Amino acid sequence: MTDQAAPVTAGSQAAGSFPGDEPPEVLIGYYREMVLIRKFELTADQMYKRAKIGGYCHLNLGEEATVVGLMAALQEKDYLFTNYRDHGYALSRGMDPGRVMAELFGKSTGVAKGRGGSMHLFDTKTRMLGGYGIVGGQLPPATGAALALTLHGKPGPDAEAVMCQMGDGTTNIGAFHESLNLAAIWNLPIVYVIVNNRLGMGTTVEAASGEPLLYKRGASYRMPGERVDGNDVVAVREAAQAALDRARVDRQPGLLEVMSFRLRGHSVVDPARYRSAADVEEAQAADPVPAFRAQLLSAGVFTEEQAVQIEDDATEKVASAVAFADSSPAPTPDELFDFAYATPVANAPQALPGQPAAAREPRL
Amino acid sequence: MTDQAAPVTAGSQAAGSFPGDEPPEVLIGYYREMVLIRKFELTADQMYKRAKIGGYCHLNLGEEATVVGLMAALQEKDYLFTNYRDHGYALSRGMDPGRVMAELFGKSTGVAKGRGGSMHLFDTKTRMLGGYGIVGGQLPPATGAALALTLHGKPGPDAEAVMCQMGDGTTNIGAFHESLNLAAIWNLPIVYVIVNNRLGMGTTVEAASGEPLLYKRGASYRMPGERVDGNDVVAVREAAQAALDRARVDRQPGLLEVMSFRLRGHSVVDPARYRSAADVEEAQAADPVPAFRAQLLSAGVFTEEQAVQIEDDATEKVASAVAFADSSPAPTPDELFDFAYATPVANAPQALPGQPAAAREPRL
Amino acid sequence: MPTTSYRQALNDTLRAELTRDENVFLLGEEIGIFEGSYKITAGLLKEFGPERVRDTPIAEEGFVGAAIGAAMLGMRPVVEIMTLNFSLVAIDQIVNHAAKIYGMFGGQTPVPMVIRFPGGGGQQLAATHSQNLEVWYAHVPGLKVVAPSTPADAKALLTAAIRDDDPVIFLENLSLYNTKGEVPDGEQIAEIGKAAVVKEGTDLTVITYSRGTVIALETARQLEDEGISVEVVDLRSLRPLDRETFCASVRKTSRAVVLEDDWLSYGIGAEISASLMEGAFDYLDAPVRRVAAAEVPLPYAKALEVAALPDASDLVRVIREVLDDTSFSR
Amino acid sequence: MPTTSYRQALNDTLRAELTRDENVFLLGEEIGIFEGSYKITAGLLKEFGPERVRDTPIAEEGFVGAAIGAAMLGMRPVVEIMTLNFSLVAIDQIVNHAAKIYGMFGGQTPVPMVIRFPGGGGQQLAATHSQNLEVWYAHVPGLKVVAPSTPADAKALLTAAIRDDDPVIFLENLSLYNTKGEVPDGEQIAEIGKAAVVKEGTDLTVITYSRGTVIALETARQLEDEGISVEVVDLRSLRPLDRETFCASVRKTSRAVVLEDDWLSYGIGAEISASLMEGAFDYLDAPVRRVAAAEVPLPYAKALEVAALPDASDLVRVIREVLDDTSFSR
Ligand SMILES: Cc1ncc(C[n+]2csc(CCOP(=O)(O)OP(=O)(O)O)c2C)c(N)n1
Ligand SMILES: Cc1ncc(C[n+]2csc(CCOP(=O)(O)OP(=O)(O)O)c2C)c(N)n1
Ligand SMILES: [Mg+2]
Ligand SMILES: [Mg+2]
Repeated sequence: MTDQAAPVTAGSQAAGSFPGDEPPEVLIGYYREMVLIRKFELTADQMYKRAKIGGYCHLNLGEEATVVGLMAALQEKDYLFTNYRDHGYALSRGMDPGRVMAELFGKSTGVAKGRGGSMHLFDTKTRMLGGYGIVGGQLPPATGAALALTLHGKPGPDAEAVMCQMGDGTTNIGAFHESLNLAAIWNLPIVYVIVNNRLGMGTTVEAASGEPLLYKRGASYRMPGERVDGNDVVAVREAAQAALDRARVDRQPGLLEVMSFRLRGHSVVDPARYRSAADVEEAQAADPVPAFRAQLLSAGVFTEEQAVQIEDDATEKVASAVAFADSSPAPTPDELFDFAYATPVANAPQALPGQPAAAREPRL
Repeated sequence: MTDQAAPVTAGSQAAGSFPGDEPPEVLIGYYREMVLIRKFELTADQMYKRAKIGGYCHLNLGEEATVVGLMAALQEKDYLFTNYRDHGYALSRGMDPGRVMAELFGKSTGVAKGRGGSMHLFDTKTRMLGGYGIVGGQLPPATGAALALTLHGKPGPDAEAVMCQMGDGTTNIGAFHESLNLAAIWNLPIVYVIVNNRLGMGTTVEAASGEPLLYKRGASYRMPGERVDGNDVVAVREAAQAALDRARVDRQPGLLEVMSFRLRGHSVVDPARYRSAADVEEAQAADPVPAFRAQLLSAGVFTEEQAVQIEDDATEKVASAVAFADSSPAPTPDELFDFAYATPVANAPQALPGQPAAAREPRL
Repeated sequence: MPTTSYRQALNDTLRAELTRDENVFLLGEEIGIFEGSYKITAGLLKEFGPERVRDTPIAEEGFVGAAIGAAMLGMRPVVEIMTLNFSLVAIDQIVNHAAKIYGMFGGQTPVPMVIRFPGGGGQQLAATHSQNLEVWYAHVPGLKVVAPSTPADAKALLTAAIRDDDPVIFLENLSLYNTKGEVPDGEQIAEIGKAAVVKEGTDLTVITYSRGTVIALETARQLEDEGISVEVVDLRSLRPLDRETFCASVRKTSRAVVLEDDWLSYGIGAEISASLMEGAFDYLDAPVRRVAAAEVPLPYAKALEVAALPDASDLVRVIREVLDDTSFSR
Repeated sequence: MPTTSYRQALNDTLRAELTRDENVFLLGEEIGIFEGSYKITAGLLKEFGPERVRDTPIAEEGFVGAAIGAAMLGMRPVVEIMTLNFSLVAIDQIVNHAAKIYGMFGGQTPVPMVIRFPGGGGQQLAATHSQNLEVWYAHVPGLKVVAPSTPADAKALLTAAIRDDDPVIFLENLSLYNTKGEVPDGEQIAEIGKAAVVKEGTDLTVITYSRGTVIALETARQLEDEGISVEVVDLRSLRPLDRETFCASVRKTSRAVVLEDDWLSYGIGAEISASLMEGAFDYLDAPVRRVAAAEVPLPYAKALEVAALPDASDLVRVIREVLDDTSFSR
């Protein structure tokens, strides 16, 4: 795994940077978010096993520092598009955990009213414009959102920008190529973020990508590419912020590769038997949540007691998220056609299974 | 047009290399092929205007040195896939001009039995496996042909290889990315050739491609990329041969960009009003056919008389191609379903327009 | 009323909508400098500049998807794909994204966009460039699919499509671009989802759309001279499908023929026939017949292409068969 | 006869064909180390090695197209696409290339390949992961489309598909993988293009395929107890479509219901109904009815998903309606 283990070759922070010059409340805030994601995901896993959640369910376990660092780089006015591994982004972007859990439970109070489920978290208020389940599918729309920004507004430090997250495996599909090229020739304010967790489902980056140093693929579009250690929340934030700034001010799109790990299987039902013990061990050793905790403790940013308090708060928050989701109403069949069209038109289909499309008028 | 006018930065021959150490019969052979293509294309243009040819018709005018150089690099056992701008490749690959013209005329004697037309020349004997009209469409099948070669045989100097031609505009579509990546990770014996004639239809390379030095796009797959002067037939052959050798022996796929010009519009019906006078002049000044003729004359490879003889021969050949095509039978409606399936099956549809799909059996 | 071509009606409408609403913009391959493969966008780049008439690379998936994202942020993109055939490389964006985003995310963000392309064979463009796959799009909830047959409808349906908040597939036809017709001045907004009885008749109904409507009207006029009164229904909208209009017509005439350029099996005509089964069964004097294309990759050779595609003579023959079948007498 | 699951029947057949013919090879995402998203290829990588059980990157257009090229050179690739939904990014290769190459180039090179994928909803996979778009493929000349409903058919149709020289779309179904049935030992080769009467009956014919067949058979058995004799036709092949088999059945029973998981408009049922219009009009006592999915992007929430998808109770209700309509009495 040479290429994936390679030292971080780029990024605004050196690998292993110590976040000593960050205000403590900022660091504590990051820890709070990371722990919330961790607890949320562990609970989602349980809820899946209890059949409260159905369909596919992909967790951010192991990617907490990446998620929180990326979200910390975004400003409120920015737009976010992600793949289906999206719970952490939704939480860190500011969606209410209860409404996120409710979506996973398929409830009307869910962020997508129960229509989308785990893979399709969406919220116009926090400007997270989805959670997408088709690999690469989010890239063209994210690119178009950035295009809209250039038609609406001017570049500058206060301009809006788009972040488009994807997995490592996603860099091999056509939409990746077409989107980055469009962003390059149209000078769009967008940062494409590859969360390189080393695996598609069970396929390694080396097996899937002719150039496994994925950030180098920006070269095909003269787009700056960088790699950063995804277990270093501040380094991630800094690299993302720098790229976003270039997008805002210079309309220079960017490609950021964030080296991360997936602690579990591809989705909650995947036992990941294809992973070697060594790989699993490597991922676990890199677990960013205990590592960041230890770092903050030893730097005196917080005390053990404060840490435990934060963790208890998170447990509590997730528990009330579950309670909220549990007690929320599920959508009822009479709502089936509610979002069929944004503009109503004549003859829109309304037949339930077995109902004929055309009304019979028996001849008298 | 800086990037497109850039000196040839790579390729086995320096720009403007003089073909002095080539055997004269080889050079004369190239000239013969170039002239044949030139005359064939000019005649195709006329025949289109006389409505002998229908549909879309794209000519290789201006690309003769590129076509002949590429085809000279191929061995008989190699496979070729091209785009719809394919007449020259078919001729240079050894298809009978009469059968090529017959295809353009939609006749049963055509290389695709009149079913494909200008864009879809195909001949298993000369191993040109099409002529494809969907931009980028030929890349995945060409890649798969190379995959088949690795399953059939071993690498080595005698191994078969695949050449896949495309236009500059084609490098921006998803299939380009996916195909080159597959070739890279699977170590396939294939050379992708970009014929960079500076234009898609009316769109320049700079307007369409984030990295307009197209050969550099191999980097996304760790695939060697080279650029060569497409008006230098020997340089093209050498560069292509070197790439094909790496494909055969090392199973190292390659990307070759051949800088060429399109003398006319995108297709025979395009007056190309969008082209500036300067661009047209540049293309005409670079016309490889008179240039090569002058070069061979001044090097004493042939005499003016011999040159004229070659040109007359070509005129003659094209005239008999037209005569053959003209006198050939057109397919008849009873043959409509002839190639519906390779393996016949029950209930294959055979209805002509207006015939019912299911036979009515009136109740008695 | 002024007479204009289908092509010009489209061009005029695009110009009018670009002028009216600054959120409207066009994108597609070669729509600017080249003025469009079929010159629908002629002159617009000069008038509106490269930001609003945007040339794209050959990357249908990318730019169709980009239009989706722009629409999500309030723009109203009108995408040109050169022909229906090339929409296949973008179909994941159209069907899995444009058609899903409004409903799948719980109605939070509409996707107001139009995707225009011509379909149709008959130009010797061979198998990959001559397809009529609009039935695929017509099958997909979340999309609206319209198919004008006249310059007036081209104007009124395109205006409606651009102002609609859902993704609308706008089907043009290669062989209609040069056809002419009267087009009313001033703003004209069609109702999406409505078919039209474009000629009244009493003996038999022909149900069709796009190029088929032109053929059906010609045929109907011709048969009129023989005392056969054919009603012609132009579907205009393939999704939603206005079943009531054509069922009502057939309840009146008791006989129906569907004409389409599509392949027979699983084509548009199948749904029309099945809908008549449901909505006019008790009135049918004979089975609904379908006139559609032979099921082969469309060959280049003219004689084969002609044999494979339905034309007026096929329609007339089938109309006569249905009339004979039901002992029709003038 | 040994009983096995649909999944195992597929796995066994792939193994048998890989063993029999060295030109057969498999490719697709995660079919090797991961053993397939739905474990259809379990164990095969170990047995046949990475050249013949080839993992691909996420690049459906690329690897489906690569299979086409390999087939043109005499290989017999069997491609797995994880689900039908992801075939949309590869559809240009399937429809504009695999389906065209034999005919468009004048019959010079067949394209012997199989593309396997499951369709189907009902697993709460939401709008983009639950589609039944097989009707799109069934519409396209040059393709063959088969859809087995039992483990035995899975074996016999997959064997036939692999040995066929044309591109075959092999439609599986998420909800069938765990179903069990008897599978004869030894080589079994189905005839592509043939439907089967899987249960005889006299009162009404249900025409269906894939998961629908399982539901129809259950329903038929249940109604049998009430003295209602339902005949079930399993289409098995969607292209070519065996109209004669289901028309003959309906000529006998005079009543027909089509059951499918697809959206109603322009679905498989439309073609069945239209074909019955043509082939059994004079025998029909009541209009053919269609039981199909509600036309919405399939929602994730269970109650909505259940409401949108057809099930046995919908089928029973519609059968009763048709019987009542025709004054059926036991
Ligand atoms: C077009 C398409 N092909 C296949 C799939 C099935 N699939 C879902 S996730 C996945 C792996 C994606 O890996 P990566 O991009 O690295 O993202 P990660 O899951 O690691 O976050 C695959 C193959 C899909 N959803 N869409
Ligand atoms: C997928 C697709 N999109 C669009 C087209 C229409 N089209 C045909 S040729 C062409 C330009 C191709 O340019 P290039 O690749 O440079 O090839 P050249 O014609 O210069 O040889 C376009 C856009 C097509 N055939 N296929
Ligand atoms: Mg990954
Ligand atoms: Mg070009």
